[in-house]
Amino acid sequence: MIELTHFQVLSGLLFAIGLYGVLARRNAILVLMSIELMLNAVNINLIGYSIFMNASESHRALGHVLIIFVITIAAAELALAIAIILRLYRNKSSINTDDINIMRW
Amino acid sequence: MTSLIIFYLASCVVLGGGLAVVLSRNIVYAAFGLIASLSGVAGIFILSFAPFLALVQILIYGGAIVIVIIFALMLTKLEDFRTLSDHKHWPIALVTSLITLGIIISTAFYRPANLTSRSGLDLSKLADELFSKWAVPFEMASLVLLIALMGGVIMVRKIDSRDDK
Amino acid sequence: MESNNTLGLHAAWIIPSISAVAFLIIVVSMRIAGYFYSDRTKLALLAPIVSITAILAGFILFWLVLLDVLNFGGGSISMNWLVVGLTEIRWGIFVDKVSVAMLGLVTFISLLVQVYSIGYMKGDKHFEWYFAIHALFAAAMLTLILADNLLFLYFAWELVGLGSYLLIGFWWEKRSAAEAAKKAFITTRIGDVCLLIGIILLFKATGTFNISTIFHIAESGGISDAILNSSILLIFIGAMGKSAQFPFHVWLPDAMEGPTPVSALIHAATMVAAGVYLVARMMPIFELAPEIMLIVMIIGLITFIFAGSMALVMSDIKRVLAYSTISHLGLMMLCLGTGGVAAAIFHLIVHGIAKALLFLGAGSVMHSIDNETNIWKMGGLRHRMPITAITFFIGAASLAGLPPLAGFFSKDELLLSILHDGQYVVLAITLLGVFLSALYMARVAIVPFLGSTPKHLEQSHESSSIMWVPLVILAILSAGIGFLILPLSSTYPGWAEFIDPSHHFELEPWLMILSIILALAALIFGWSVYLRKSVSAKQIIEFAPSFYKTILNKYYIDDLYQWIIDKCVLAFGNLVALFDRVVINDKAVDGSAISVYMSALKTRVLQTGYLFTYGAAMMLGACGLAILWWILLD
Amino acid sequence: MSWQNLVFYVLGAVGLIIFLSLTVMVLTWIERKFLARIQQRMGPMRVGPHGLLQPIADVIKLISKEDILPSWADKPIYWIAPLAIFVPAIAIWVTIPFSETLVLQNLDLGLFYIAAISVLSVLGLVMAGWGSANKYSMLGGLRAVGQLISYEIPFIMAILGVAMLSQSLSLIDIINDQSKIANIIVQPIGFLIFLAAGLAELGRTPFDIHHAESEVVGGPFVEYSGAHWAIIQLAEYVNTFAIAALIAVMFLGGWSWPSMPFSGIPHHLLSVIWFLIKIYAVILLIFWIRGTYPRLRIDQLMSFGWKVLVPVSFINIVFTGFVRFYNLHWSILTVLSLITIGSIFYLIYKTPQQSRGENSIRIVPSKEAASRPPENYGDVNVR
Repeated sequence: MIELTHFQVLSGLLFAIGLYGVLARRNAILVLMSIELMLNAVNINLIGYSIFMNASESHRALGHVLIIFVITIAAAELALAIAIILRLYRNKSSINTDDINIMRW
Repeated sequence: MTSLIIFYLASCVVLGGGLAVVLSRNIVYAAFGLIASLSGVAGIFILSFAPFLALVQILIYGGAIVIVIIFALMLTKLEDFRTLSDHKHWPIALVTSLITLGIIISTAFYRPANLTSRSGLDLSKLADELFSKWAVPFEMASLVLLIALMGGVIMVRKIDSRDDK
Repeated sequence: MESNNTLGLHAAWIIPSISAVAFLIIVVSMRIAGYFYSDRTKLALLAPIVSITAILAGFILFWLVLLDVLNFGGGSISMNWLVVGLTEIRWGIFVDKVSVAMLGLVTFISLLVQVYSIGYMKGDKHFEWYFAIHALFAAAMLTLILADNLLFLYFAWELVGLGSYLLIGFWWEKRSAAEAAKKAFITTRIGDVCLLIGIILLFKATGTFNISTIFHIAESGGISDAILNSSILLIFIGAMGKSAQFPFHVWLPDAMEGPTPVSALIHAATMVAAGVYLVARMMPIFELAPEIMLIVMIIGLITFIFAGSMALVMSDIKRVLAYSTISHLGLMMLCLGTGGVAAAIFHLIVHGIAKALLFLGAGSVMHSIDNETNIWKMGGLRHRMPITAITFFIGAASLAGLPPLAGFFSKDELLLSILHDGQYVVLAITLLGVFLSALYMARVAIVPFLGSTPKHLEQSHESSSIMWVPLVILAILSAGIGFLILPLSSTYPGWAEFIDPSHHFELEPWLMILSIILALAALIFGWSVYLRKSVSAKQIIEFAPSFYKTILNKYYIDDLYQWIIDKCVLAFGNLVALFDRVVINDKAVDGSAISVYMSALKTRVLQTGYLFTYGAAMMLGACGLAILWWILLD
Repeated sequence: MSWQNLVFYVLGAVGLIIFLSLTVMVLTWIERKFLARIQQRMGPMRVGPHGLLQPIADVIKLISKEDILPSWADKPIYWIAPLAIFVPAIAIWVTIPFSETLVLQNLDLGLFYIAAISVLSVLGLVMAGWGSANKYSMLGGLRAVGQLISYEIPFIMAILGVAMLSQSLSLIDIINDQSKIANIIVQPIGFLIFLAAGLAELGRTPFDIHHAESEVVGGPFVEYSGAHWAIIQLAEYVNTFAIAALIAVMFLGGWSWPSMPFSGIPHHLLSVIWFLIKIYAVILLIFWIRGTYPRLRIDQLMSFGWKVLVPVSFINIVFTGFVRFYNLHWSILTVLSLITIGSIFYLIYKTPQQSRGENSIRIVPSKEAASRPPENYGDVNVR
């Protein structure tokens, strides 16, 4: 049978993969994709708890509601991030995160 | 049993897609890996008796987010980074993510006491919750979306000729 | 005093307000007109019209206030200004007989001087600005007179100082005028700071700025002697600064660099009287400190004699008048030191009118002879400008104390006041001063106006009517106002009792005769020295040449100040500057900046600008927190 | 899940695919004949009577042709792309009913499922566009993304309007709800939106800018040939059929018959026939539009989508919600919709068409041309 642990492990693995992508990839769009992976890892965890918790329906609905919010915010974040990346590309002809360091010392 | 097999299949798709995202040398493959991974998550949602969420996942991620990402890929000069190099400190990233993984997985052994077997949620119940208790946050989220949209439009608009050489 | 909101009280607060509004109107209209007309002379009459209308309205309202004071005895109204904690500071006005008298003096003299200025300042390139500051000055001075609390008074006091500064430096293109303005401002500043400290001390002791409340508290012994004495002394130093008492008198003669009507208004009649007025106003607490009263008296006496002696040797007509002013202010202070408020205020008014007359007359003379001020280059002007000469003579005679002119009555009252206080030594010295003042008045009147006319003055002529009409009015007043001292009717018991009901009108025949004899003697002496030349001035000088030289050099007081500034203030300033440069600037300011810079130099390496670093640090930090949480949980 | 069920599903799926393939053949024949008629020619006449066997000949030709792979192409993506177009096209049909029982799987979220799956076809277009390593394909892919994402919003909004009317997302419920009165009468505005958005989703004229032959020479499909090209064509026609079916289901009342004379098997049969008749009517409408209208320019397409369809679809939702919330009679919604449509057409007609003057070619007389140089790029001087 599927258990909560399955969801947790899957979620953790996906989160770790996404984290590695965020840290190790240098292309801004890939970083963005990795962030999407991390958000989905969170979603998996949420749905796992939602279906396995012995709680009232309204409490369990919270998991679903949160997933909807996460997806919404992901969409908003992505719209902005893509706009930023495109503008960055226009200004610097690069979307490499290592090249975007004019704000450092 | 069947569901467990399906879960494992879906997990393989999810993780395989994720690995394609973070390991692929080709950015377009990475994008399609992302689609695979997100579709796998949709499969997980179906297994969790949440077909609505699965459809939302496909509609928004598959139909909008990934498409926009690919669109951005095509608008930027694809030839420049058709093959990608990773950050030179990638082992640190690996160690960091492994530590995180360890911590997350170790939480899995703190099992909450009140677990039941898998049980879904009625869609109408979700709708009731979303539009009564969570109505204000929901509207806020829509506002955030709208503002993000406007921000995106403003950001990529050509301001004047100086801006793009 | 009970607060009865009568019509007069409301009229009283309107008086300064009108002038303030007039100032704003003139300044704003100047700005606006500057946009439309490059040649502002087309609008030149606007400014005097606004300003004179305002002060005329003030003068008319003054009668309303006077009527009100006569009927109801004055009062006060006030409104909230600001509330700090439990202390509420109000702005309000306080009207009594002293202030109403001052109100009349200031509005009247201002009115005449402004009318006179139309003629005198005609064609000046900052014509409007002149009237604007006149209006500002009038507003400030009237506020100072009416203020019912010390903070408000101080506020007006500083504005008066500002007006004086602007008017002295009115011809700021001239270096001496600019220097004189600075000198006046800085010298009075010393007094102002002391005044502020005194006010704050009183506030600390009583918790209020309201003058009558402070009186009540002080009279009931609510203030310790040390505080009371020191604060009164400080307030008196403030008054000394403004009233040009020794040793702060140095600014007033230099202030003659301003236009002559300004000298008439500010440096004879109104502003310098502010110190006297302040002491008179604060008299109830001055009386609680006899030692301070003694100081007031001694300072007044010194000033009286010193300035009188200096007036005797000056050759500049305006400077003679300036020293005479100082001298008379000293006389008023002296009188206040003996507690004679009524006499002092009466002399203030009489002297204000007479001195305004003299200054305006001097201005009229200068106006007609190309701004020549040296009296030895003048002579026989009575043929050329008879009206000016006659009015000038009346003013001079009044100040010399010839009966029945006003100065005679006021001087007599002063002497009486000193006598009543039992200060016989002071009285004797004062009589010497009286002789001196009559002598220099004789000198300043005889030398320019009598005798033969030098050649270069033959083209001079009488001034325009707008200038001599105020002179005539002032002369008539100067001659006639002295009778106010007498109990003219059953309802008016004479000036002294009007101001202070505990006094009564009285005469001391021997003192009166003595002062008349002294004045006449001085006049005859002056006549014989300066006109008949029967007594040679040179011989008198050779009596004590070094003494003469000392007087001529103003007792070296200016040089002393210059030395103090050069040797002490500047040296100390250099020391402070060195400290500032070496310690504060190099070590404290630059040092802190450098330390921030250096630490930033070390720590900025943390800001790599790479997403990688930030992300890894963030995530590892989160992991660390998670582990910490576990450890704490178990 | 029992064996019977599995067998049923497999058989159903196979049957569905066969049925759709046949339908596509019929559709190609109909389109060619219909367009030919519109253009006053005969169309295919040689193979079979009136060219009836022409589709079969086409299929044989396409399958036997060589499948060309461009040397620069991204091989896996290039090969997967047709599949990625085809699978969603077929997957939609899982939930479209032909009668009350003749449906593979009726889903409660049927309409939502259709919306979600149909969106996925963009992915195939993008893959094809990128995988071909061809500038035209790339441009076509980009155009497809822009167009489909823009028109997705009115598409879903129109679906939402119908769902609000029927209070259900299940297709069968929607059809049953229309047993008395079809939604096209209740909500004409929704019908027009869905028709326009559906055509755009299909990429059919006048919204066929992503494979506009005269501009991007076939868009994402330039390089495809042979069997893969056949699969893409199959998907296109299946999609067209699906949109027609959806219009029939959502707005024309599906198999609803004014008064059903039969029950049992004949009833079902009659339902299917009636439903197919409606679908084919819509398809003929689509072909008619193709034969009549010119292609929109891309900026016109975008501004039509964002400035007309999206606001109007929101107005539609608001009106529907208003009528539903206050339990008003359906005719009020009809009136409101008609008024809206009228005012929109009036506004479009009245809007000053600035770009018309700037962008259209103007032929000026030689005298004017000699005296005045051309102001606009598009001006042609005729001397």
